[in-house]
Amino acid sequence: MDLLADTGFTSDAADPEWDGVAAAETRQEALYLEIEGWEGPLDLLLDLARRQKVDLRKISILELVDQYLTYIEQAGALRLELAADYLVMAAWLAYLKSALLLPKDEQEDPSPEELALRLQLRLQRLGAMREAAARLMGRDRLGRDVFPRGAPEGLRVERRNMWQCSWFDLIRAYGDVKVRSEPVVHMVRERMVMTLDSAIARVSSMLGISLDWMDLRDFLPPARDSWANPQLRRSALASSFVAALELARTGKAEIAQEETFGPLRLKAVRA
Amino acid sequence: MTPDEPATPDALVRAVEATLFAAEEPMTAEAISTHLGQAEVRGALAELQRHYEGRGIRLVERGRHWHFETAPDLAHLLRREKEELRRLSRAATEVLAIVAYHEPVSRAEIESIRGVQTAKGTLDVLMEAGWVRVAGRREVPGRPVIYATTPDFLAHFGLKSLKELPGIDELRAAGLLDPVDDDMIEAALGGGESADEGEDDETLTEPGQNNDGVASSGESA
Amino acid sequence: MTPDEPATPDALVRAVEATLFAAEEPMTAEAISTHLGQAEVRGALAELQRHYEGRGIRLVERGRHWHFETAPDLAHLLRREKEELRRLSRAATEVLAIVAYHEPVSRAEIESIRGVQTAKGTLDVLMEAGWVRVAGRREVPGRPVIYATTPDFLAHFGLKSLKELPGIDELRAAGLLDPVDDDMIEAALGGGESADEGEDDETLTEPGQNNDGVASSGESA
Repeated sequence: MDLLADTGFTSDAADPEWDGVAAAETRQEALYLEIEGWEGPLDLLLDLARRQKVDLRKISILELVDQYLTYIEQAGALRLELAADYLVMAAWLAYLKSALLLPKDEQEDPSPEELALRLQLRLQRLGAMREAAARLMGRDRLGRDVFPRGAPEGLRVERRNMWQCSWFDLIRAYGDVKVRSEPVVHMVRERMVMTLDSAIARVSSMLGISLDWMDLRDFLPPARDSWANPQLRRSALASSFVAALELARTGKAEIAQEETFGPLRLKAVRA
Repeated sequence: MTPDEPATPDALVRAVEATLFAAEEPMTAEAISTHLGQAEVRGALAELQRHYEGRGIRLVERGRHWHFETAPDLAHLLRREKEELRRLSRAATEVLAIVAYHEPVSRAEIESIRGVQTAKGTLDVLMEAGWVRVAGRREVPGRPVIYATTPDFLAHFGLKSLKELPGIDELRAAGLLDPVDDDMIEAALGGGESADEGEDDETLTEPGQNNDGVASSGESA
Repeated sequence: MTPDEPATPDALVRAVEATLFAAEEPMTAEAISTHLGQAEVRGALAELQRHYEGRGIRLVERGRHWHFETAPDLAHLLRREKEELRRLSRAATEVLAIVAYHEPVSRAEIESIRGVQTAKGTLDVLMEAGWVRVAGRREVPGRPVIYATTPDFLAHFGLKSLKELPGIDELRAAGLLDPVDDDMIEAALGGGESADEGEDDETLTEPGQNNDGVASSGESA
């Protein structure tokens, strides 16, 4: 259909601003060719109705139906491929026309008058929206007729953080740091230990005095003063144990244990 | 304000004036108030509006948002500099009018009024322009998406609210804005299934595809 | 123009006002004149300038170009600060406490005390909060930056001086150092996960990994 280009086929998205199909056209010839210029049967009906040049409320539906049917007939005669929806409307209007002409008592519900009225209302509604659109577009429009400030400075809201921290959180954080860091930083210096050397010296000198088996624990310094510190006692026990192993390795002492986890006993080896 | 308006506006009026002048977007009274430390600004807005009456620029309220704009009678002086607005298609202008006068409306309702299917692109164009937005779904079977206008729409067309739409009261009084409920004509218009309000993206029933019988009857009519 | 300026400006004044308002760039008098069909606009510019004196905006001429701008005394309205309350992170709180107890301290010293590396951002946050400041450099090789607390810090925590911070003994008495013994034992026995608390930073020292000898000695003892 080459006609489409000329008639401004209305594919919804891309047609130019409407300047009125009806106004542009008077000759019958052109009318046939414009079938694609209408947006569907209702659009065509509205256009035909407007040609009656009366208020849509006073439009003669019978006359309108005749016009539509004539139009469709002529378009068909020109072998235009009429869209099916135009033909459906034609069929319905033909039915409406015959119903309107029938004697009143043979009518169904809803009555043809009622249907005609509804069609009229539909045309009015579409007509009203079409006019409203035109009036809307004709208003003083921002960016076309009235203008906002060309170069506003702009308002900036700058977010600023208000940091919050309670006194208790601060103090507790310091406590946590101290707790966490003390083993790492101070462990070696502050922790009292019995060195291996002193343990070897103590164990070997005590072994020299005693002739009998002695429990390893008896080699520990008496639990008095700082030696009462349980940590130091653990250290002393560990060091004394290693000292005992060392003395056994160099053949200066014997080690005996009756059972697993039983007391560990020590005795000097007499050369 | 009477003609004997003070030569120098008070501090709040000045602050509101400066804020609205500097703002890049129209502002609600609440936003202005927030910006100015919770001051009550309505009086100042009214005074400013009066002050600018008759000047080359004016203060207007659009959908509860306030902004300064040039006086409409000076359009002829300013228009030449500005590039023309993108022209809307006839379909788009109609759809826009239907959304504005009937909002919120579903696409099926728009189509019912126009008597034709509306391409998805038409609503997209209006949404892209910032004049129409999706306003939720209607709680009926199919939960169709419904559309409404935006504050930008009011600002663009110079409307304080939808109540100022030209002729809206008369149209309402004449019943022309009532919901459409007319299955019979609906069917005749080829829309067919008027209940078919479902998703936008699906093509509505292609009219007259299985209507060969009817079509030929129409031809012979 | 006298104070009895006419309530309604004349057509040319209005045109100039609207033109400058809508202009995207400052305009020379000549450009305005050209725009308005060669009208003589200097009088109108002068009248507008007088009119806007004392208002929230004013008309200014800069390098022969005219434009509207916010009145200088209202410039603060263009940049409003919004404050958001934010809680200091645990890492930042610890660093703050260390600075308070040990000031002035270098970052390396803070890290050494915390046992974890301290992200630069942590100190930045404290400086943004206004509680910590750079207090010079330590005169040692590398000249590290040292940090100290600010008067705002004292004010925020309600302290007259840093001496009011509780001492180690008071911390212990308050039970804030209680976990010490447990931790030490755990570290000594090879449990040693106690330092694994850093949110932002890497653990430097892995305590108590080489104590197997002691453990086994205990077992066989």
